[in-house]
Amino acid sequence: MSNAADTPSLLSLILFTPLAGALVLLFVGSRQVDLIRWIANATAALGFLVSLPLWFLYDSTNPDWQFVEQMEWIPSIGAQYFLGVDGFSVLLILLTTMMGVIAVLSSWNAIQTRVKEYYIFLLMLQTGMIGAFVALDFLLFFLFWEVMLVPMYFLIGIWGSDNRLYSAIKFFLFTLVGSVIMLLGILAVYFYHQDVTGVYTFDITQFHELNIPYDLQWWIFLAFFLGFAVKVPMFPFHTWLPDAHTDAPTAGSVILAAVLLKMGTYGFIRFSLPILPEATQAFVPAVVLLSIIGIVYGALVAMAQRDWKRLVAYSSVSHMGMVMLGMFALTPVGITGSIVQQLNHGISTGALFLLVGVVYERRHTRMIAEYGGLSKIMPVYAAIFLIMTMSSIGLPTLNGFIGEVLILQGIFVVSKTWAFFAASGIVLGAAYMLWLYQRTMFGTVDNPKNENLPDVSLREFATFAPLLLLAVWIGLYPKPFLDRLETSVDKVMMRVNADYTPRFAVAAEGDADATEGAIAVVESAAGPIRGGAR
Amino acid sequence: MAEALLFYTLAALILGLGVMVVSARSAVHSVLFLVVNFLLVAVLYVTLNAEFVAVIQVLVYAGGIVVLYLFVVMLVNLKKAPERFSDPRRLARSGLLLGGVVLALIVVVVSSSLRAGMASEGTLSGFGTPFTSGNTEQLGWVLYTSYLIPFELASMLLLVAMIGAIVLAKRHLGD
Amino acid sequence: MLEITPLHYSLLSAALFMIGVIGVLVRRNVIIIFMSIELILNAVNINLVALSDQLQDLAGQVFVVFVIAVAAAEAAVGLGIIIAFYRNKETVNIDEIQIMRW
Amino acid sequence: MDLIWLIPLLPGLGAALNGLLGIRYFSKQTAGLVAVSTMAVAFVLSVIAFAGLLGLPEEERYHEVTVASWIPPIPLETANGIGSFEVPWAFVLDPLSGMMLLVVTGIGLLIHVYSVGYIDHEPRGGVARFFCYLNLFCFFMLILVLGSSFLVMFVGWEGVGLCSYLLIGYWYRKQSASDAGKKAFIVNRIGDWGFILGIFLVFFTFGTLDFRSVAEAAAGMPVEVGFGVLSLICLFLFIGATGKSAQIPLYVWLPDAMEGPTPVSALIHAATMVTAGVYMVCRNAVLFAHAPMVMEAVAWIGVLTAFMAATIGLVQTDIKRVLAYSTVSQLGYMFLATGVGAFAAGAFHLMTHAFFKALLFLGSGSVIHGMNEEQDMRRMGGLKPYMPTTFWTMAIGAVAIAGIPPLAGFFSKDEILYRTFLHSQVLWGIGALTAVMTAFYMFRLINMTFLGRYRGPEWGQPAGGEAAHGAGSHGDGGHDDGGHGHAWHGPHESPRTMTVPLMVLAVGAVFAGFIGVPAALGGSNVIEHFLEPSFTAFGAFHPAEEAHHLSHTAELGLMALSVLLAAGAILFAYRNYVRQPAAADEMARTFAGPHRVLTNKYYVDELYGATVVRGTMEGANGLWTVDQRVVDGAVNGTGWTTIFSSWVSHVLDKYVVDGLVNFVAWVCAEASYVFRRAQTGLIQNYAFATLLGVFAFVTWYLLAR
Repeated sequence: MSNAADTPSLLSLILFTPLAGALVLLFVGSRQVDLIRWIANATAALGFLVSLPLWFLYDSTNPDWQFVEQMEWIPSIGAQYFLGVDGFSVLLILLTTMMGVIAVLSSWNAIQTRVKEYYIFLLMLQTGMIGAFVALDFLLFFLFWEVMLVPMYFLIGIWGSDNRLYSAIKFFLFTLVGSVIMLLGILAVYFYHQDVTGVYTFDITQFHELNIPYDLQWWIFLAFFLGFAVKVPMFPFHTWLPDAHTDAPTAGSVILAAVLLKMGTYGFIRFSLPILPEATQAFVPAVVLLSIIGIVYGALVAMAQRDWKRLVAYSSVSHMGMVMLGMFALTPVGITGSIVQQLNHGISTGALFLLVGVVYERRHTRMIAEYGGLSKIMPVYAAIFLIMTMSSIGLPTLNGFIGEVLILQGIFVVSKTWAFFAASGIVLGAAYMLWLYQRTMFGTVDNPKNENLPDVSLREFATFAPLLLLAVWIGLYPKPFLDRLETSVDKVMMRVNADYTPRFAVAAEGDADATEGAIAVVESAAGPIRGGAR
Repeated sequence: MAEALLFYTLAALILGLGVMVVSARSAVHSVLFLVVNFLLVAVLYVTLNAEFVAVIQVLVYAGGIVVLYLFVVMLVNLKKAPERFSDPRRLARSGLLLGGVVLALIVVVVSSSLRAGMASEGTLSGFGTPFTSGNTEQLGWVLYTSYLIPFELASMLLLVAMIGAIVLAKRHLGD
Repeated sequence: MLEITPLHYSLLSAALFMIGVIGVLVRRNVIIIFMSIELILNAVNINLVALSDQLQDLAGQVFVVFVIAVAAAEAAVGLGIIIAFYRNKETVNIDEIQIMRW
Repeated sequence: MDLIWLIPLLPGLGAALNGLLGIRYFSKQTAGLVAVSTMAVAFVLSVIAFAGLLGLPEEERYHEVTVASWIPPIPLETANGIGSFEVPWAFVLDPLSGMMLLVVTGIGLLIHVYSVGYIDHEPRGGVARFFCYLNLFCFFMLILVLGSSFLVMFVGWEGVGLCSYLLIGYWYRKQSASDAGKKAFIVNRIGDWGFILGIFLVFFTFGTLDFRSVAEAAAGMPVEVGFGVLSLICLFLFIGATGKSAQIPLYVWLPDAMEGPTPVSALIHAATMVTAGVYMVCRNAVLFAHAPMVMEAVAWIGVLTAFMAATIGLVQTDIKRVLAYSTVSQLGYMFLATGVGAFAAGAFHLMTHAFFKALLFLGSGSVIHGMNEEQDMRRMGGLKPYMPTTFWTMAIGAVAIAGIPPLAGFFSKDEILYRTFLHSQVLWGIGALTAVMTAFYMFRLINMTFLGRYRGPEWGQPAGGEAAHGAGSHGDGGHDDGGHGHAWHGPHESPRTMTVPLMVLAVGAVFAGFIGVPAALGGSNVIEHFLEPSFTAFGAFHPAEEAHHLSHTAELGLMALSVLLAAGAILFAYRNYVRQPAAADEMARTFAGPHRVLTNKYYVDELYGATVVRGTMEGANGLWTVDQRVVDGAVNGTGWTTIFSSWVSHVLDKYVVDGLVNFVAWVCAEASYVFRRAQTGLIQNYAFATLLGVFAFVTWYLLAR
């Protein structure tokens, strides 16, 4: 934790920067719309900048929690203000702060009513999401988890489209039911911990060392599962997603897809897997089955959609099924792939929603049939859309491929049958995405309303540029991302598989021939099986 | 002896003036009796080694508050509403009676309890900070240390009262 | 009888207090009722100062200071209310201030 | 040779330049120049690298270059305990990839040059876009060829699929073009599904994805008698190959892919991309050699595809579709070769085919170009005098594909047929019959296009007749606005940039076969010896020798037989389409039933449409309904139940619970009439009451004491 000494409260800084911006906005007159926009954008950008050190300072060889901050919060029940990150959260925080910038920037023209409130909610949401990723105290996590709900509810309910109230309430109730059940699970762990150790605490690091009896694990897993699966969302808990996505404003959809859905998967990997290893193993077949159903089902239903946004929303269901599948392969490759795929999904689906937002802003309709032949009118837009489509369907050299191949390889060694069905998702994915692309971009311009649509503006391009860059980066050279996940994946693996030898232990053991090994890696990169893990 | 004489004189005057305050027909007279009453109480304080309180009594009560009363009395035209004690709804007589009875009872209670206390313990002195006359400095010390927060709260109270009085007395809000 | 004890002060205080109470009960002029309240407060103060002297404890005097402060506040607000009321109703007769009647 | 990674990178760079800058800023010439020059440099580098490879001793001709890490090692269990999943960006140059490298860069370069002329009618941005795609295709194709591991190959594999999609749909405003592109991509994806599963199984079995390591490991395993894990791997890989190389049952996309510009058809759908499946099978020759059952299946699928496509080719009238079915058929040949274990023959045919098929496609492109986008052969004929270069080069190509010695096709095709004969006479019979049909339909094409009577539309004289031309039904209107702005002045020869590549390819089609002259004809079959190490993992694997050899005489006899049959087919075609044009129609009438089946391509598209496509769409719609009605219905049902129960509670609350409360309140209110008299509103009354209280308290105090 050496880096913690250099940057004593980096996480708090990252956490509260958006909130500070929201507070500043409170004191700005609601008529000064431009000033509000500038402040919101500057805050989001600042939020991203202060989170950047995480990327550089995170020590990927250190298996401990990093940048830890620990303070008492509610001593009487043992709750603490306890922050810290590992590989998973570092990447997800960076995704969050980056998507925050993009979401805020993309709202510049889209939001014209109640601008001030909008940005305040957006920034609050930002803090809530970051908080959930950095919290190492279960109660604190739960707090942030719930904090996210409220701004999102208002974002959908106030600035959404046609059916927004229905969608907002559906989203809220669905998630709330899930989280209430999750809270029961949390309390069960809490009281069990007290039972065993006599200490009342919500400290997750303590929970990670807890050995809960199987029967209790089973029930707690079920409780957690309901909480997280709603958020992911897994089939059959997914129906809030298309509605929420469809009716949310663009930035809301982007955040929802890119970050909020990751809360569920993050919850699984942070809590379900390490705290409840035996139950996790018992639930693997069920979760995998639901994931595979989700993959195929989401893809097929996406194919039937006539609403552009709804199609992308259902593709999210399919992709998140893939993420869950990789995670519950319970192999290091699968889990790594799962996290990478979360990033990928954030990037590509986020971009796809932004893309819908661009045309929605111009035409105020999401019906696919209203479009057609946009390639001719908006060539740059078509090119970006093409790249993101390819990223979404997992074309090699783009990010989606890395995630999919790791996940499928990870699940393949567990069960060939599962992989067999899951891989069919790549066919269906291509089918619905390409059909969408054809229907919107190709053909002639039939609709006279489309004839004079302007191509993407510089500001809009600025929202896509980082996503395009990341898509290619992860596709071509994912090593920096995968390296950062290494120790964290190993820690989870050690919990779910007692026989697993983590790589960092091997590294420490074989310190003497470390340099030798490094050279060997370079020289015989294509050699036969090398002992990456003995 | 002189002390006792002084006390009794003062007590008689204070009570007498109190009665005058309560019973004067004119409110202006009432106020004037009140001033004198306060001044006499201040003298009583001096005999009790409480010079600072005495000064406060004179400055704040006699000088400040009572002047305030005087102003209000002047502002409010008194002649309009001569008091009548014969109103059937009033409890003047019974009030007077009951007041007297309660006073008598209190006198009994107080004197007996204080007597009993002194009989058992001799004197009640012996705790707290001993002080001599000219204790203003000590009082300040206590006031600004042990009683700092109540003191500050009192100042807040005064501020609030001041604002409240202004708001209330203002003719129309927003003028 | 010649030795002045706290008892004497207490009795004086009680008497003054009762005078004030009777004033409150008997008079109809609100201003005079307020003055009676001042008398009551003074009665309390006498008691406090006397016992403070007796017990050699400055707390009593400190409280007197607070009581005076509260009295000042009360007088200011109370008289403000009276003025406001008088402005509306042209009276300071307490019998006419009875809007809380059933 | 250490710089082989530059070879794919160069076209990649060209694509990036054209894509990022070109579409907006480059002129047509600049865009073409960028594309052609990057390809030229890549070709030169390839030649240098190849020369370097030749300079190495035979057993060391395997040069692997690791550029960077791609997927760093992650532990993963395999069949043999814990392995490490790791894929570097690594490229390999060995005889097989070297040959492919030359084919791709060489033919790629020629087609780039050709395209400069062909695409000239497009608007400026369109030209840059075209070259961007074309360069990108070469980039991915070269990655596919050079990739040293399954996954890197898969990168190229998918990438070329993307480029194929983009190029088929180049005229994206035409519905049929974008449909065809989509179809190609999705059908390919079905194949990729098998391929990627095969890759996973390879890793699971061998713990590595590196081609050579896998081959070496597999070489140490026994040849499978039944259907074992290696067979499963090969089956999966072959599914991938059927997708990319258009074999039964996934061949349906390739004929449709002819919607793309002709150079694309030549480069992607004839010479390079579609041969990737063959290349992949050859790459894994050692694996396949261990799975005889799959080999048998490969051979049968190959030969059936060859036969089926050839029969369809017999009756097609669209010049490019004939060539497309011919391509499918020839690819079937290659698979037949690999299926019978003649990997070298397959690879050899791949190379010769690349020459003459690219030649034929480019020739047809030249014809189409000269005929103002006319593709129907029934409206051509007698074009020989108008476009002599095109005619002669295409004729060479047709002779080559028909298998007339000493042109390229003869050597490679006869090698395949010979090896097939050794394996199974039935396969040989079908193969030979296919060869006959090939000769027939190729010359049918040549005859209908270039010989006989001109049947095309009238063309406007410089002075008038513009209207007649305008009403003509040439072309499908797929061109962009900047297409043919000028009047068409009749069939004409194409510009130099188009004819020169034709001539170069014709030379290739004539001479390419000489590197594989079989021993029976006094040659030494250089190519087979050269490629051999790639198929045996450099000697680690010794394939079982064929049980029996034919004598050289018998081999010569077979050759003579096939040549005679081909010559007969050519003559028959000449009779039917030049001498007595009515004879063809006569035949079509006589065999009306089969003719209709063939014209409709055995109704396979309709079958797929009715089953797979329709099934998927119906399923999708059905599931959507389920999603709305059942899954979401359950959610909404829960919501309604909650609302209903809340309504019930509301009623209950209002009339029962609240009723009770109100009753209590009512009682209080009634009672209060009695007591409220006490509320006089006079403060003094209240104060009096207080005083009474004090009195009571003090009295009680006194009495109680």
